[in-house]
Amino acid sequence: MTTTAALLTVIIPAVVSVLGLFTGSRWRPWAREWAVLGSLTCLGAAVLEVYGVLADGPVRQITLLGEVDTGIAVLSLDLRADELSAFVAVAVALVACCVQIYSTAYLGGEGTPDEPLRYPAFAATVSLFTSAMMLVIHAEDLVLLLMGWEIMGISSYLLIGHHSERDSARAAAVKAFLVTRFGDLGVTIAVVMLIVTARTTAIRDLLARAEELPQSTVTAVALLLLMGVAGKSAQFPLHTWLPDAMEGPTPVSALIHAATMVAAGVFLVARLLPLFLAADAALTVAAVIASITMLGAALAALAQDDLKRVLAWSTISQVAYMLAGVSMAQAATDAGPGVFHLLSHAAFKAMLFLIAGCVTHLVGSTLMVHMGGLQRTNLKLSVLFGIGLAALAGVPPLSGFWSKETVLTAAEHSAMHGGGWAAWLVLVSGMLTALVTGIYAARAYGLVCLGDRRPPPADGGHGVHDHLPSAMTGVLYVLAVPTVLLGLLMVHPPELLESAEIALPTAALGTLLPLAGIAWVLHLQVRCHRDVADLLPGAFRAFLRSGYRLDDVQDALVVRPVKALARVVAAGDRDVVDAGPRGTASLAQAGGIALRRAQTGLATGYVTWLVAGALAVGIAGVVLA
Amino acid sequence: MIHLAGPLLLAAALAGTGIYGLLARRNAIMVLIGAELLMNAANVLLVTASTLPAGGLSALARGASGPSGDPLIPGQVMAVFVVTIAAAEIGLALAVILLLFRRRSTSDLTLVTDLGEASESGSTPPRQRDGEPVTAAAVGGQSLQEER
Amino acid sequence: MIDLGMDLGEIVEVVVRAASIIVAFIALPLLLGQTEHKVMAHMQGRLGPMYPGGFHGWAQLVADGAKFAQKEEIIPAAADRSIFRIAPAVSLLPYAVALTAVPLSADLVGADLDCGLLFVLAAMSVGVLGPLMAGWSSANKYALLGGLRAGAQLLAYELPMVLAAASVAMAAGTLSLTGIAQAWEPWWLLWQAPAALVFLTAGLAELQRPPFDLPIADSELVVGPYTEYAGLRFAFFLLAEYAGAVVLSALFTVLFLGGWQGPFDDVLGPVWTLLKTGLMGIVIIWLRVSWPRTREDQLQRLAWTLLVPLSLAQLVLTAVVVVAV
Amino acid sequence: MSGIELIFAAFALLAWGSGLLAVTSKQVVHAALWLVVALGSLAGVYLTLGAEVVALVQLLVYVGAVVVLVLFALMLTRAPIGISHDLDASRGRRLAAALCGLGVAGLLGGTLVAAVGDHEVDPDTATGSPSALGEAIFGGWLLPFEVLSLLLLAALVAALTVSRGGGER
Amino acid sequence: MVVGAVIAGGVLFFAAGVFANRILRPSVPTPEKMTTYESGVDPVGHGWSQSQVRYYLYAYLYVVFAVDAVYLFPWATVLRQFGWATLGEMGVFLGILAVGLVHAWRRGALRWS
Repeated sequence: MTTTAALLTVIIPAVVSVLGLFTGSRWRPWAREWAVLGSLTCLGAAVLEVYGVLADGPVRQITLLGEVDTGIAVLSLDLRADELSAFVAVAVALVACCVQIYSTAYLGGEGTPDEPLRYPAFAATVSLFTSAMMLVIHAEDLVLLLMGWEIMGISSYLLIGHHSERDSARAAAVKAFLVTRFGDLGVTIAVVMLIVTARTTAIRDLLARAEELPQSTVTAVALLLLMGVAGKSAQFPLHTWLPDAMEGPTPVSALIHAATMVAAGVFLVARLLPLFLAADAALTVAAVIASITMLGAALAALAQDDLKRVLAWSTISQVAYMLAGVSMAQAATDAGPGVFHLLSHAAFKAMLFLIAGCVTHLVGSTLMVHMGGLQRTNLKLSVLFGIGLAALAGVPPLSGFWSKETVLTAAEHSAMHGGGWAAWLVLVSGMLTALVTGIYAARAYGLVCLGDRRPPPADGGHGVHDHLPSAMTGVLYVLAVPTVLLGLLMVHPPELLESAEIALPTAALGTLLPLAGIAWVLHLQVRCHRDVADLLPGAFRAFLRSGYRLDDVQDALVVRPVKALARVVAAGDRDVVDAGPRGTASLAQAGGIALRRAQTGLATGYVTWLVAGALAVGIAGVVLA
Repeated sequence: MIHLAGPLLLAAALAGTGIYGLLARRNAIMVLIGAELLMNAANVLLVTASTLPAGGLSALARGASGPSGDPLIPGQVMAVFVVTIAAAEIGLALAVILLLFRRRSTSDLTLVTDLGEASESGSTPPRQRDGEPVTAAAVGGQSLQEER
Repeated sequence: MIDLGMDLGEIVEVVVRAASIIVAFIALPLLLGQTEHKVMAHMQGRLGPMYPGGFHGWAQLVADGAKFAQKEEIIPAAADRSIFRIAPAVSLLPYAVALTAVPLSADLVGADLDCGLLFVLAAMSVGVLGPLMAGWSSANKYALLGGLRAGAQLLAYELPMVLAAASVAMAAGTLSLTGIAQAWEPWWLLWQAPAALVFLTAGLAELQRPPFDLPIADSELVVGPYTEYAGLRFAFFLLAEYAGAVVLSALFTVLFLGGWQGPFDDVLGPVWTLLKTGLMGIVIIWLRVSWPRTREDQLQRLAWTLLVPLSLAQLVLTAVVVVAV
Repeated sequence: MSGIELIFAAFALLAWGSGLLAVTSKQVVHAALWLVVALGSLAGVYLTLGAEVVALVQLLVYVGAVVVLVLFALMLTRAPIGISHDLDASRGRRLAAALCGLGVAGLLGGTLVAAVGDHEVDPDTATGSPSALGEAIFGGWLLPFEVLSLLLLAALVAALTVSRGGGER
Repeated sequence: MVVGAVIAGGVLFFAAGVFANRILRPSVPTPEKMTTYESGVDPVGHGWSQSQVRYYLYAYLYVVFAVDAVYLFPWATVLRQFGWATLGEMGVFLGILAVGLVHAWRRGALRWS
């Protein structure tokens, strides 16, 4: 059963996507039913898989594509199903399902400009993405994983650029693609290195033999993989694409850039944890990256004006939490805290994004200056929003609280037991981030839900609606369930999460800090009607808002030198290399003018010369031989 | 027993004849006839090759003369293929010639020199054929002007 | 097949065989022609030739032949004389050659060839040149148009005929005509019925006999390619038509009716073949009498949209059965 | 000279002679018909060389179909009865063509005969039987065979397009 | 051998017939007799007024398929031996050609108009 379920989670979305992309106009009216049905079945398969794995134990080898003999190594492109893959699969399937249902109203509803033509393509691409993510989750072989990894990249590109009529969307899509591709290069090289040195890319072999491989190889591979992780999971310094990726439709942001794809990097580390454990340096690097990213991104989130960008930066920050949790591992079973946070984050962040979509739907803008007073206009939505933000901030007893505290506890545990300075860095950074998270979450709630209704945007906004379709609100309740209740997993943790523990002192501190932040911000907002971000000095705020001007830095350090180099090369090509061909060209032209007299246009005449020439060559050959 | 010189000479003679037809004729269909002869020269060689004993020429030089033991008898298979290709080729070539004739009312290759540099395309006056003025050429000339 | 190191006895055998084929080739068409006269007449409620030779006008066609031989031959001034002259021979000879390979019984055959079926089809395919040459060399509008029609028709129907024949060859697993007749079993009548139907229809069209006599349709084209012919050469064209009918009947018998197979076929084999051939001849005459002439467009459409697909389907059926059994 | 060589020589001479007439005849249709004779006698040549199927294919396809195509084309391009004076190129070009032809024949014949001319072979009709050919085609030459179907398809489509092209423009 | 003899015999028969005809027949050519027959009226124009490419198209269609039929015969003899694989191979061959036929049909080349 586990085998079948795991196969189905990969195959169903793939089939749905192919059918959606390649069937003709006759099936277009059914695109909606088709996509929803597909994602529901996929969810069912994932739940079955969890059940199977918990009941019967993991299945290490599920044949998918058979064996490939590359000459230096035989790759068996198989799948596996264990608790890690099963739980993440459920998260992915659940979010994908909610997003598909949500999109039927948000993008494919009556009257939306996308409805007739672009919605089917959108739904099919989402299915394609789901399938690719499932492939990554279930891959037993790194090559197979890489295939899924790349397909995710391309579907992400397509989805960010969904509104391809907008320049900004196209630019964002290209940026996301290039940046993540840059990271993927590392993964590709790592896989090649593994094929050459370890002669295998089967994950179980790699994990079993991680200790035997040469230390230098393992370190290099781990660092290269980390590059891909940073790209896919939007970690410093490859995080710049994610805030821009908010150009994509909100459901896409919810699915890809919040819940699933960005988690793929963390997933990869968790999956290959023994390999990373064999390379201490890589884990330390990961911890440092995570520490920098979580705090930096949280601060940036604080300064944003755009609701979606707040959520985007918070995603970067939260993914850094996960990475930190995984990087604190000291044994192969220690992936628990990071994965736990991955699961809970998937639930509450998807919910938050979808709520943001609802708010946008009502207001016609994603800027927070246009929002406000949601508590009065739509109490249910504002309650849901509050739950999501509270989960994000780690308010007990919501899911975010449990998962975040396990991460902090792991850091503390590591710091206390010889984890060194990196663990202390994570712990301190994590505490500070918790505080900042509380602040910006409360700020977002205050701006959106409290106060009075703001005037609509000057241009009237695009698509202001009076009410929300039930397809959009329904899924919020669905997502609210795990957001609230996921902590119950801690009561009777499965094997995967057994390493996730909560130490009381750490938890107390980690709870009090955000609560204090929240209280202060709400007080400021309700009593003084002040935006906490206004307290920041203007220049600093702008600096944060632009994401530390990292784009400018990259522009100066990478883009401009490359462009200059290209100009030099082009000039050299034009003035030095081309001189020869140009000279040849004029020579040939002169020759051509002379020769054109011979072109009589008489076919048989040409053939005569041809035959005579062939004859001459033949005779010459005979004579010379 | 057949002396190999016979088929070989026949092939050579046919090839020479075909080449002559290819080069000396002005009528496009006649040119094709030359090409067919050329192809058949090749076929004669192929079929001759299939009569060689197993091991081909080198075995022949050793004095073997038995029938070919090669189960592929490539010569004959290739000969059949050549016939097939010739059929495809000539059909297409004739279709082109028919199109030319409908456009220009001629299948004389010396009148079709549009691709040449030296001649002014289409300005060649339609020649007289068989002593009678080609009135039909007016149609051809007209279509020429339409094309230009 | 070829070994000239033969003794006198073998040479005599070859000559005898050839001579008997030639005799059969002349006699059988005459017989068929006479049958046609009589059968047609009776089908139309009249008597037909009654006087020449005394008994039921048996010598009518011999007399006709003698008459043709005495007639003046007219070659139009505008015609291409040499081609005009040899065209009848080109029409006639292929059928004689084809008849060579058709067996009367397992060992009574002009030449038992390895690929006899392919040989017969190849020989008959040369026949298309005859009407074309005749039509072109006559320098006559009717003749030219008739020649083109004949050419197109013969080509179009050659294909289903070849495909139908291939089906039988496939069923028997050999191209030898004797082999095919030997492999024949009665249930093939059912199994190969579509092929037989296609073969008969296409064969009729090949002969340019009614209902497929478009090229020589007298109401449209006088006699098509043969318009300018007179005298003996015209008679040769007529002979070619009946010879073709004989060859077609014989071939049909061998391919689809089991040739010499029948009760006591070790003794009566040739008789059975002749009987079946005669039966087929009468069927051909019958079809002529009972079907109206088709139109040119119907003709080509029939060939390409019905017969070819039908024979292809038969090929598939045969192949599947052969491989599966 | 054995009997079979005699027959071969007869067919070969007939083939070459009619081939020569086919490329020199002043009357278009005669040229095409001489081509028929040449191709027919070449079928005989193949027979004497033991290639039975090739010979019959030659008859069926070349004589029965290809030449008919040529004749059709001639008739559709209004081939006149009688001598046409514009069949051949100018005297100089003809001379060049003859030289080329002689050169090719001499080169080919010379090298081939010099290489293998003094051997004898024993043609075996068994190699030319349909089943042997079938085994060869469907055993070892399958891919070229399948590719041929693509060639034929392409030629057919092209011919359809070309022959319709005139009317549409 | 017999085939050659039959061809020779056939030619002989034809020649003999023509020879006998030459001896037996009268020969009185007159200009009227020698004119082209055109239902009794004087010939008008040339014979080329009707020239239709469709004849050529049909002929070419035939050539293509005749070529493919040629392969059917060797195939027929080895079908039993090679089995399903060969069937599939010929299926592919014929299938590709059938595409050509369908194309011709769709293009209207098979309509006689």
